Amino acid sequence: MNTSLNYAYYPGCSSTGTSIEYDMSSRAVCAALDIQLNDVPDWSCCGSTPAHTVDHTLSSALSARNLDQVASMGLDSCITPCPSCLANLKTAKHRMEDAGFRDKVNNLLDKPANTQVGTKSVLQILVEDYGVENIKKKVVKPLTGRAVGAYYGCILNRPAELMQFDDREHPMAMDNIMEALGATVVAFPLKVECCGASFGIPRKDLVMRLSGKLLDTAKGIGAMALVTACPLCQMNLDMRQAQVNNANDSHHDMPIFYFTQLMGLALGLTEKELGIDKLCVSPRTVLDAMASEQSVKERAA
Amino acid sequence: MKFQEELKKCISDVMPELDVVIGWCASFDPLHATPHFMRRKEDIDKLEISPLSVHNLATYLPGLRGKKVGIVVKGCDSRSVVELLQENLIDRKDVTIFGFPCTGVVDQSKIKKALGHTGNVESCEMSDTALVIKMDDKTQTLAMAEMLADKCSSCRYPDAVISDYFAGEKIGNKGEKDVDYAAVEAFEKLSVPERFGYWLKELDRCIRCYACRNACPLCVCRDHCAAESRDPHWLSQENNVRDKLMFQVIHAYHLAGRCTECGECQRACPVDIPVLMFKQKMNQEIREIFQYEAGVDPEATPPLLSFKMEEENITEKVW
Amino acid sequence: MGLVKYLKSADLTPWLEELAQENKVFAPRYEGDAVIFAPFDPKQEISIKHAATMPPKKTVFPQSEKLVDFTYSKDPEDLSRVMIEGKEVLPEGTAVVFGGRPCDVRGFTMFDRVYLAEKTTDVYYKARRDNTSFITLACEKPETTCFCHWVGSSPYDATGSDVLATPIEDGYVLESFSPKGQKLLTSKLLENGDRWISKGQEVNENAVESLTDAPDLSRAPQKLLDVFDNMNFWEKAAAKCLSCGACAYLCPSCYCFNITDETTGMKGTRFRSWDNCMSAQFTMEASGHNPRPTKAHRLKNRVGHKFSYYPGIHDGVISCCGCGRCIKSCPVGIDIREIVQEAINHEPAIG
Amino acid sequence: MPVLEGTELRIVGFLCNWCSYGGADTAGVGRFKQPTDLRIIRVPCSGRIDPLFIVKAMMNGADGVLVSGCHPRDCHYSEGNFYARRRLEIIEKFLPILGYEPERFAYTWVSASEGQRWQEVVTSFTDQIHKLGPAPKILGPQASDTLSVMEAAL
Amino acid sequence: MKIGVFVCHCGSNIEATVDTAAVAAAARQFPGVAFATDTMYTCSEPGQDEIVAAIKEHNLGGVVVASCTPRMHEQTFRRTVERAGLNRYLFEMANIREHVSWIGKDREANTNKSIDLVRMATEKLTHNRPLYSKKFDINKRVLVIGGGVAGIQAALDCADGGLEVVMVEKTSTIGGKMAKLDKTFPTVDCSSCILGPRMVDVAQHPNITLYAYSEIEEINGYVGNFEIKVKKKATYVDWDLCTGCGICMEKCPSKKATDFFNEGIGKTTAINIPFPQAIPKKAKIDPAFCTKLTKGKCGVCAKVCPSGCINYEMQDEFITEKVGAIVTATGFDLFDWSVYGEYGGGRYPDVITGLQYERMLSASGPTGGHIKRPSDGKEPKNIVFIQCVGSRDKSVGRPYCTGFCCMYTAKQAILTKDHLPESQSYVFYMDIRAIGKLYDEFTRRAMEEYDTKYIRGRVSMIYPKGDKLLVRGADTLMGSQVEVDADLVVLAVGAEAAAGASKLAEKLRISYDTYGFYMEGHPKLKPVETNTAGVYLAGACQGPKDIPSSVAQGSAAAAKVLGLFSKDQLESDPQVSIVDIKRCIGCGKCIKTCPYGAIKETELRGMVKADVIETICQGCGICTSTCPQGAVQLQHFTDNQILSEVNALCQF
Repeated sequence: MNTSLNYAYYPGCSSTGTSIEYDMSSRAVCAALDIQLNDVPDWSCCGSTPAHTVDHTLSSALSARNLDQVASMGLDSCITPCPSCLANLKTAKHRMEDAGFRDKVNNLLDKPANTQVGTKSVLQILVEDYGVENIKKKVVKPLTGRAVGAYYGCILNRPAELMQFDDREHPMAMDNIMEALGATVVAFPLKVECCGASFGIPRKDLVMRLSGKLLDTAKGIGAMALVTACPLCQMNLDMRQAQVNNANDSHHDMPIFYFTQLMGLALGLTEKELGIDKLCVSPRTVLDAMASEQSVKERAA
Repeated sequence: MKFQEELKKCISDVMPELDVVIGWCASFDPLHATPHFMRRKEDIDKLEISPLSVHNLATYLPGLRGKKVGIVVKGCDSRSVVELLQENLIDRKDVTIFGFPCTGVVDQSKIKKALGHTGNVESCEMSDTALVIKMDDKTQTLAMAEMLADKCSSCRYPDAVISDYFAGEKIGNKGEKDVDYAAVEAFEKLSVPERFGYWLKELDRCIRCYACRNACPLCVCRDHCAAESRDPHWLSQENNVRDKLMFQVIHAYHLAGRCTECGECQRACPVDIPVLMFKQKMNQEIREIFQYEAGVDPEATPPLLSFKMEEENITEKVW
Repeated sequence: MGLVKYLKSADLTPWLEELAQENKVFAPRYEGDAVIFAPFDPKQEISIKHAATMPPKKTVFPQSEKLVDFTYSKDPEDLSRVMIEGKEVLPEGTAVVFGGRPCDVRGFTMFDRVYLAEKTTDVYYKARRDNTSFITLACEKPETTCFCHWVGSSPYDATGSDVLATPIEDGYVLESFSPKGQKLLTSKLLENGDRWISKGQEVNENAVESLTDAPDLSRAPQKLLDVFDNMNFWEKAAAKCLSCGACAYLCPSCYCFNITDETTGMKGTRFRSWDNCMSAQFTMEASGHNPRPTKAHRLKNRVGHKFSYYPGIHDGVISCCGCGRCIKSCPVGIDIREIVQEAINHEPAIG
Repeated sequence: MPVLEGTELRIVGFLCNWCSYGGADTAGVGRFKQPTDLRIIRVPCSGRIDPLFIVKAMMNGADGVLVSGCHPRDCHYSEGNFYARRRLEIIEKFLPILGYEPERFAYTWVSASEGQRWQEVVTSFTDQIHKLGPAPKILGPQASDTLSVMEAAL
Repeated sequence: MKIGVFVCHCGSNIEATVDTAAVAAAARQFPGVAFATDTMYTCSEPGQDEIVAAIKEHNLGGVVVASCTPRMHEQTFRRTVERAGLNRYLFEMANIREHVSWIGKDREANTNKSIDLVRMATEKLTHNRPLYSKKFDINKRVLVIGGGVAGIQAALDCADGGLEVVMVEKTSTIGGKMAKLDKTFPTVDCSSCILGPRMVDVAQHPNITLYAYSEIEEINGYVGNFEIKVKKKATYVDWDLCTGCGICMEKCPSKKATDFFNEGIGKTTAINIPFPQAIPKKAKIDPAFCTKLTKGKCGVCAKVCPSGCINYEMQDEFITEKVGAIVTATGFDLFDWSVYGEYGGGRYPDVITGLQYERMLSASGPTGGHIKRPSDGKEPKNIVFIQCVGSRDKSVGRPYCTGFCCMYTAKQAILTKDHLPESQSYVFYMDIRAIGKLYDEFTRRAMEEYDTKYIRGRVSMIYPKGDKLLVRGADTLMGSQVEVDADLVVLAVGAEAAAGASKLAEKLRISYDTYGFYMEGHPKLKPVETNTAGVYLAGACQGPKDIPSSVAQGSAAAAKVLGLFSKDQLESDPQVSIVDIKRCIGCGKCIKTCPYGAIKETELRGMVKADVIETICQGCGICTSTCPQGAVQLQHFTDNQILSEVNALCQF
């Protein structure tokens, strides 16, 4: 196992608010696996929604600046938990390869940006750099018992040419991790479906339909919880679950974890440091179920 | 040279089976040697091997095909013999090769430079370290190391790579040394117009005597050289630098993968044109691209007469 | 006895510059490591300490020269009717060659007998010969390869020269040997040379002193004919020959040439270019037959021509000027003196 | 009047009959616009191309030379382009010592079906040559004929 | 040499962007040109007559035509000058269409370039010499590679024409893809009923030698005299003895072997005969699954075989065949559709290919003609067909249209209704490509009489929902999203070049396109020829084809072969290398590099010399560029000819 994993860490705006538990758990898990994270000094918004919808140059300028910050740290790769940030940072790096575009962007910045650094998601480095096998070795409290489904969302690994991670239609990264943690993983067919996130404000009805379908399907295949890797997905499925239920008069009560939170638990971290209490739909029943399952095993042993 | 007597001995032993043995002997002045064709025992006494034995005698072999020929070779000369064997232009059974440990030969033009001229040399004493030359009532001492031909200072084959008889102690391959292309690399640093102009200036004085070609042991086309033919009609007979330069390129390209850098082309040039550089450049490329060196393996196939389906060291242009 | 003048070494360059105003002046200078005759350029140092690598042959007999420029034209009415129009290209302007040695310049007298014969005058050669004058440098000390005295010449032989310049300390004694020469000595830079004459003679005599004795070559023509069919003799002599053209092209008295046409589109030129009898092509016949198939045949011709055949038709004059370049510059050090002497001393095997 | 003064440079192409010449035809049939500088000499096989033709062309005043044959393994004569590849590579590396930029010569492989590719090759090679401008030329029989002009230019 | 120059307008093809008159005018000033003119259509009869007339009138010694590519009309014009009594090689072409007028509109530049090309051609022409071809005997046997319907057609036509035919088939039976089909469009007649008899004819025809389960190892020689090395792969069954009784199949205990003939629908035995009508009807062992060959145990087949033809020691065998011509009919393979993640990438058993579906429909297939879901064997009710899977899709590198999928999908929809009257078929399509006799009528029937629901749009995702597959796609006509609960999804998978097509092409020395389909000699005029004389194409190896076109091309190829063999001798191409004995120094470099071994060493007055065997030399010219003194010269492409072109272009 590679002991010297060391990355620049770009939290992204949502980690300071709606998805603070994702940020907490990511940091906690990395610490537990002694993966060193170095915060990007004076990081700013990546220029993702809404900037990139209205002005590519501006949005890339924001990302470019952050990448330049990373370069100035003397590190060659940067990781971020948030897929939108990831997508935008990668897009910027790609666009900056075009001389014309690069000039336009650099005009907006104080100094020409060095955008050579690569960006990966926390999920990607856990799977590719750290390795599922190694994660397995670190598990102290296996997540035995309950069935979870893995939901990746639509941007984590798409467009494939850009994101260069996992299968664009049938990703397995989180499934494999969950399996390594000892959970029973149910094959979730809508892994890469859209949750409606970007319509969250203008077309709520869409979100209700799309997220609703996700929850229905999850339930249909007997998942007791979903794990996600995206603040937006998580928000739609968790925070808006009640609204979804109202809209589709369904009665879902499905906890939506960040995969890092379940990892944390399996690695023996406390619920507090993983921000479990920040979830809207209470995961209590599921967690207790898992706990009891464990104790049963322990007694048996 | 102590091995010289040993060599004479062994030549006279084999001479009966041979039509002729080629070596060197004294020439028109104490500073020059000349090729020596030994047919009778008494000829052997004249044999002299020294730093003046500059000529690559392998050049004569193809012309003597069919005869039983003995040849005395320096390490570098022997590589030309290997090439000729490789291209079956001579028959191994008809050639008897006499090797000796070569400590290097002089570069006459360096001596000329050092002395201003060499028109009146009265005597020339040679040791491993120095040349003591008496001329114009003066005696001048030149450091041998500085007068040696460039090829000698970076020589990796002081002993014949192939021989039937070897006189004296082998010096042993100085494998650690590598060919030195510093001169070529330095030249390539010049600007485009500088390089272009350089050759025009140098070749302007070429008199098209083709000594460079005829002294070359591997210019085996000789009387049929493309340079003087009308079909193919590569060159005109006009005194123009274009054709002179073109000929040098023809020569260099036809030697690609064959040339052993014996330097005869440049040595033979009566007007001292540095034509060896063309061949050195070719060889440098051949070495880098094909890891091939001519004149060491009689069984090898030269790179331009063979190919690989995948060429490790050729990266093709992407458009 | 022509004009005698004295020139200070310091005034040499100015004098040549002066001459260069009306004439194309050629003087020896270093090109790379070789000393060759090049158009005089005050910015570049001339080199006259020793005989030049190349003789000034090309100043009268260029390495290649245009004989005729020709153009084709078509009858617009009938394109298949092609007219050809040739224009003879005669050399123009006068030239002065400074710094040749007696042997170099004497060489042209061998040319003259061939190219200036009144029935078969070579107009191109004649034009240049007439318009070129030679200021020749007497030799102070012959080199090991020198043998002008073998062939009836000497270190201060003025044959073929217009002015003979004998170097004395910090100056030259200049003596004219032709009207052309006299004209050259009218410069203000020159002072009367009478008081220097003796000094000059001294130098000339010393030069002759330092010569080794010359063998008698009077039997050479006959002896060479005697060994004409003795290929064994010639094969030995030619064994080390590479049959390149260095000897002939550096020879002040070799005058052979080749003629070729080069055409591009509707224009063309007929060239005359140096050729040499050492090359196999020299006698190659269209049939593919070559009467001089081997280098032995060819070397025999070169030696034979100079020391036997030419003298035979040109009242005994040997067409070699003894400059020794063929020896010095031969890549394999063939020594024509040896061959001639071997021929002379060759006794046909009895029976 | 070999080239259009000012607008064109002299670019010579040697193309094998079976693949690249066909590729150039395909480009034509597809009406793929190309610069007009290139003049194509058709040879049976890239293996027929004596690298000395390239040097000859350069010394006779070409500004660039482009060689194209069948893709390796696709040679109509099965081996021609393998030999060609080695020989052309050598000469490409050799040109600089003569005082020509290596970019003045390029060799590549274009199949009879690759009209598009041919268009790209011709276009980018022509651009490349125009970026370099005219190649150094030998202006007369004597070195001075050329050198004097070059010095004047400096 | 008096030269005539003819500059062609090619209607407006050239004239539009080249001032042909100006080109002709310029040509008049070129050396040797005695006559120059511009003509409307030089290749037309009047155009050619004009050339003949000019040659006679001006008694021309050579002709230059500036028009299209020589690859198009060089032959034409060579015949023309021959008619006028000139040697055919005293002719040159300047390509001012493909290389000039069609690639740019700048009239000045084009005209100027055309003049250059004409100058080049005339300069070369002045160095041309008359060349005369030699005649050589030919071997009137033909090799047919591939035993699909195209190959079968070509083989039978040749054989009926009296030629000896050698057929080499990769698999253990001929019949190809067509043999796997249940019915054929648009007539819906039984595939094996049409093909079966033709396969039998092949087996029984006295002129046909069939090597099944064999591959081409090596091809040497040239038109008229090819030498083929055939590899007979080990079947572990002596086919001379095997009667095809099939007892071995009944008794073979290892029943897990992949059933290639049935496209992996169901399994077969380790020793098997692909299908009842197989030709030859012989058993072969699949070594990967035979426990005798893998573990050394079993040997049941050997025990039960009545004719004792089992031989576990059998090795591959190599046979050499000599033929004069080759018909390549290697067909196509299905695109590997598993790259389509949105269709499940192979994870869902009930998503199958059209060809698998054919096997299901076929009465002799693994399900006995009953449509069953691979997953649970249930009869499907909703069947979704998705077209253009691996066709017209840049993203998977398959931008071309396979051409027959629309039709077989329609056919399968119709057959589905026949098999399961209760069923409902849906077809997701991009466009309907039904070009062909009765084709469009046929697809209409599928829609109208068999009420197949055609949805114009792509499918974005298939995912399991309970025991069904939810197929979600767009309906671009309605502008809405559609979802279908499917029981079975059939993918109309497109065709791609057969595996190993490029390898074979290298052996045949023919070229192939970006996708691996073989290149025809000319897209219009030489649809079955290749660039290599004596090698012809039939069927889908040249590009996806349906049965009628494949059969047509098979016959066309056969006609070409019969034409080629209508003479007893062929004329060798005189564009070969010859050695100038005077110049050759016998260094043997040319011998080393000749790819054909066409140069041998001879002796002349005790000297070694090279000598070219003219009928073997193929005219590549490697020797010429290898010989340092230029002693060996490729005729018509000599150093001087190429140099004259170089000099024409580069005059300092």
